[in-house]
Amino acid sequence: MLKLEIGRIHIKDIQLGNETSVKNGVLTVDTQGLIKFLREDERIKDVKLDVAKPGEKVRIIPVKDVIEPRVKISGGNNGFPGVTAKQAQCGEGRTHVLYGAAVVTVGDIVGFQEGVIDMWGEGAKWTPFSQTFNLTVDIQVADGLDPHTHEETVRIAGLRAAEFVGLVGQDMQPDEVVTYEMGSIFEETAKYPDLPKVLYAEMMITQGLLHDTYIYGVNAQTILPSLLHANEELDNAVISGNCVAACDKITTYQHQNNSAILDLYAQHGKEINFLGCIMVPEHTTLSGKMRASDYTLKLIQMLGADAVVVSEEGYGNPDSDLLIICKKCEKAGVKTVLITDECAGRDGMSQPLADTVPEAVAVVSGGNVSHVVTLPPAEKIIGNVEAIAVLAGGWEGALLEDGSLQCELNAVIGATSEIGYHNVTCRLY
Amino acid sequence: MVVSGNYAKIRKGRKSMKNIIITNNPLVAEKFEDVYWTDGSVEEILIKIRDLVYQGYELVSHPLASSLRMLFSPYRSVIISTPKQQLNFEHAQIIENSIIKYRNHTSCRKTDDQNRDDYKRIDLLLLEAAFAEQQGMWQ
Amino acid sequence: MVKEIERYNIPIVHMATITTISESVGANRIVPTVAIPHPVGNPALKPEDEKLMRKAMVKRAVDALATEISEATHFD
Amino acid sequence: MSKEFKVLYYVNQFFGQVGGEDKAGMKPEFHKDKIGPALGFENQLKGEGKVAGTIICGDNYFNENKEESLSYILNLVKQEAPDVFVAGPAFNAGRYGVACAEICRAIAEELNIPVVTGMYKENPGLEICQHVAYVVSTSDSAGGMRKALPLMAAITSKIAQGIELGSPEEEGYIPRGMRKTIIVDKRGSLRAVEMLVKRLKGEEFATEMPMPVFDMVTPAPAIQDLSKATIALCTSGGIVPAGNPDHIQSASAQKWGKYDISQRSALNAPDYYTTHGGYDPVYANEIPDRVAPLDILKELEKEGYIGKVYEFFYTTTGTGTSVSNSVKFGTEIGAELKAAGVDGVILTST
Repeated sequence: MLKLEIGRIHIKDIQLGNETSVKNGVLTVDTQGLIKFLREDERIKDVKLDVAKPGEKVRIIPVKDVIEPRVKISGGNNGFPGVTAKQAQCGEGRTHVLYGAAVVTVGDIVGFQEGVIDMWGEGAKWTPFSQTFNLTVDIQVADGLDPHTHEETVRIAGLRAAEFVGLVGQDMQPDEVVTYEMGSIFEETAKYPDLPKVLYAEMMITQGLLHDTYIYGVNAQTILPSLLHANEELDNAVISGNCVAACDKITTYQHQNNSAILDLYAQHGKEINFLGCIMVPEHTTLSGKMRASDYTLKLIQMLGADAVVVSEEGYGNPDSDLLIICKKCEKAGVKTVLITDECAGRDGMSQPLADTVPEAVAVVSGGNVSHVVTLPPAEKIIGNVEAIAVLAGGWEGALLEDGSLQCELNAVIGATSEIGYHNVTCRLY
Repeated sequence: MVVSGNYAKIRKGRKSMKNIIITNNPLVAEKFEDVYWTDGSVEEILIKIRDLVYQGYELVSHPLASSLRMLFSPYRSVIISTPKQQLNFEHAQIIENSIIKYRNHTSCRKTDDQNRDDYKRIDLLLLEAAFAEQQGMWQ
Repeated sequence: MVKEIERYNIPIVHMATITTISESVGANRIVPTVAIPHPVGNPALKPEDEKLMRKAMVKRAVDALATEISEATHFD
Repeated sequence: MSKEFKVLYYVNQFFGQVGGEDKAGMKPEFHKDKIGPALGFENQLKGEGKVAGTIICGDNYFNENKEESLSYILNLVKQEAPDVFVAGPAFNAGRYGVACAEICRAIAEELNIPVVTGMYKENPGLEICQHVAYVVSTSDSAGGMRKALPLMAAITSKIAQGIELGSPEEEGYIPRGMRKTIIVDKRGSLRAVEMLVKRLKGEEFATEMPMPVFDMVTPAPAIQDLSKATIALCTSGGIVPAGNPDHIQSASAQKWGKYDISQRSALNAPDYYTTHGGYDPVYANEIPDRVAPLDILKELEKEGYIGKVYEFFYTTTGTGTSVSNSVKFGTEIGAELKAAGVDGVILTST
């Protein structure tokens, strides 16, 4: 039904320059060209570009979003359909990605944003984006924008920057091509009649400003749980509009490379029959939570799935959704594996979950959001030094004498990823 | 209902009192009807909600936000509905667990005073989004 | 607390409002109560009626102690 | 190794080679010597540390004179200032286990000295000290001594020398309940898919976030004749005498209180009120019997429906979820009620 080829152009270094090019794996970004392109949006007053490479003593803060630069070669539309491009079917044709590069948008919409990426040392261990060659895009918006417009401006600028840079891959020969192909549920089931049918339910924060997710440009707060082909999210259908849950938000980059989809795909036709993704909104109201969980189970049952992997986004009220979905699925005989993170306190001695259901028998933990890490002073800061003060002001003694600061993992981008993008977990000691 | 302490009951207009907002956010008190406002802390808000749930009120919105950063907000607004005859056990557990979680995260944190205005605004926007969630519902 | 006391082989009855918690902490004899702030009372009733209700409830608890059971049992 | 580290050791009368059950009433004694398992333990330290002394106490004496015994032992440990305190192993001996556990907990919490002990997984002492002590998992009888001592010694050496301990499986201790954040080879999503596949195949899999398990207790036999029975009243609703003389905390209390109510006919205001911070106190403060119905029980006593209301009433504050203290409280209160010959208990919760 859908066949997607992802052509990876390996990026091994990044620099700013006068034209955009990739030579021997070195990505050069046309500084003036990109700034001019972004400033076509009159709401943008100023753009500052910089690069951050793995191992450099650089700290990026506050991070708004991370996006993978790509270009559409065939099928669909270039860009993000429904957002920066006209509507088109995502998930088919060929897409080239600058593999190893990332656009990191910086800029605070509200003063309390955190979201750190350290490119070196202790901090680098805790974020997957210390391993990418990052183009940082720091956006100053025009005065007097309301917060919604401000957020939208920065969100769109990040996507457009990724598009601008990604375009360089258009005429290039990728270093490798990965193919994702899956027929209709009936075709796949006919092919693998004996394999257990598995769905992926991806919960998304959908609760208002700074807490939004978009699918084909539709604010997912307004949707009923929707079925996506496994290829769509891997091909720019889903973008992030949230930026206050640093450790467990799903950045746009992580939607484009959703590890849960990729790891389920890898087992398709071997151990499982992977049917697709249910996109589940996380509502604020309890009736919304009941509706979304009922609807999710109904889709699972309509498709006859035997099992489901459920991933969460955020922390706090979404924990309720996760456990309600788990409870309903298990009671209906659907084997459920959850991916979440936990708060076991700074010393790790608290109960990890305040909410518990006995049905949650198979849970993957992305780590303790309150785990304290010590970040040594950076040689260079990209973004807003004030945001570091927000971090350092978190509690008494957060700022140490030698300039190091102690922060909880919750401030680090992608540290406790609940789609299982990172390698952190908790063990009982 | 019992209104104790420094809770001020604010009602504007004549809308029926089906939903009540418990808040310490002055922007919310200004904008909405049927608000119980207090100048207390978020913890006090949560405790007030717990007491009301024990009396038979139900939660309409979840007591906690969906991001860690909003757990550090000094402002919080939660929607509850008028009391039923029976205590809703699930809601009692939700509010109890929310209080535990809230305390877990904020016990050794300083209040983020610098960004109070931003927190006020975002809390208001999130509350409005909650109201927009089910537009077809008879209020 | 319930099950530790019962471990001494003394029958114990748990009077609690949220009976699901009561079960999860291992209570075997459970008497559901009125409300969390006033488990064995009801301020909405007239004092005489409240007294009657309370006495019936406590009697139920005492009777539960004198009832042989083999698994967690609610005495409503 | 620059300097030998110092260990203080605790054993009961039996392992202290004083005697059996007949000596279980002995008071705590301190010997500047290695006695019983302390000797074998020190050999396992391979010269890196030494046992500076052994405390011996009778199991019954400890359990019947807990405060006094603890204060004697705490003082001693404070003076001797060992690097690590070691007790047991207690295997499946209940009273010995509880003594080791109480002592370990007090030393860890009050003196901040690391503690190591050993127990069988069903020893009632385990729950008391598990979260503060490294408890080596032992067999249920003293036959497991030879296996337990090297593990206890290895853990002690590491702690004393500031070497990071490995996982419970590697070191042989029972998990303390600490959630340690670590970096592993496989990303979360891959672990999730592997867990799912195992589950689908019916193979064993291990969740990374175990839900709390609630072990159940067989129901105690019913009271045969209520009219002759002594019934005790307990509450976790925080009803206390005016002024809260024992300063019972308003939430997740650290202690419980007991009050003589033999002369009272009710728990009425203003003599009693609630200190519980977990619910709106208006109704309980108006009529505290709404939480702990002493008035009705006394009426039933008068009518001869029950034999007697036990002369003390027990109170604490708790929420349904705070586990470790409620275990301790239940164990302690239950012991008193058992000793007093109470036939049945009413526990009210808010």
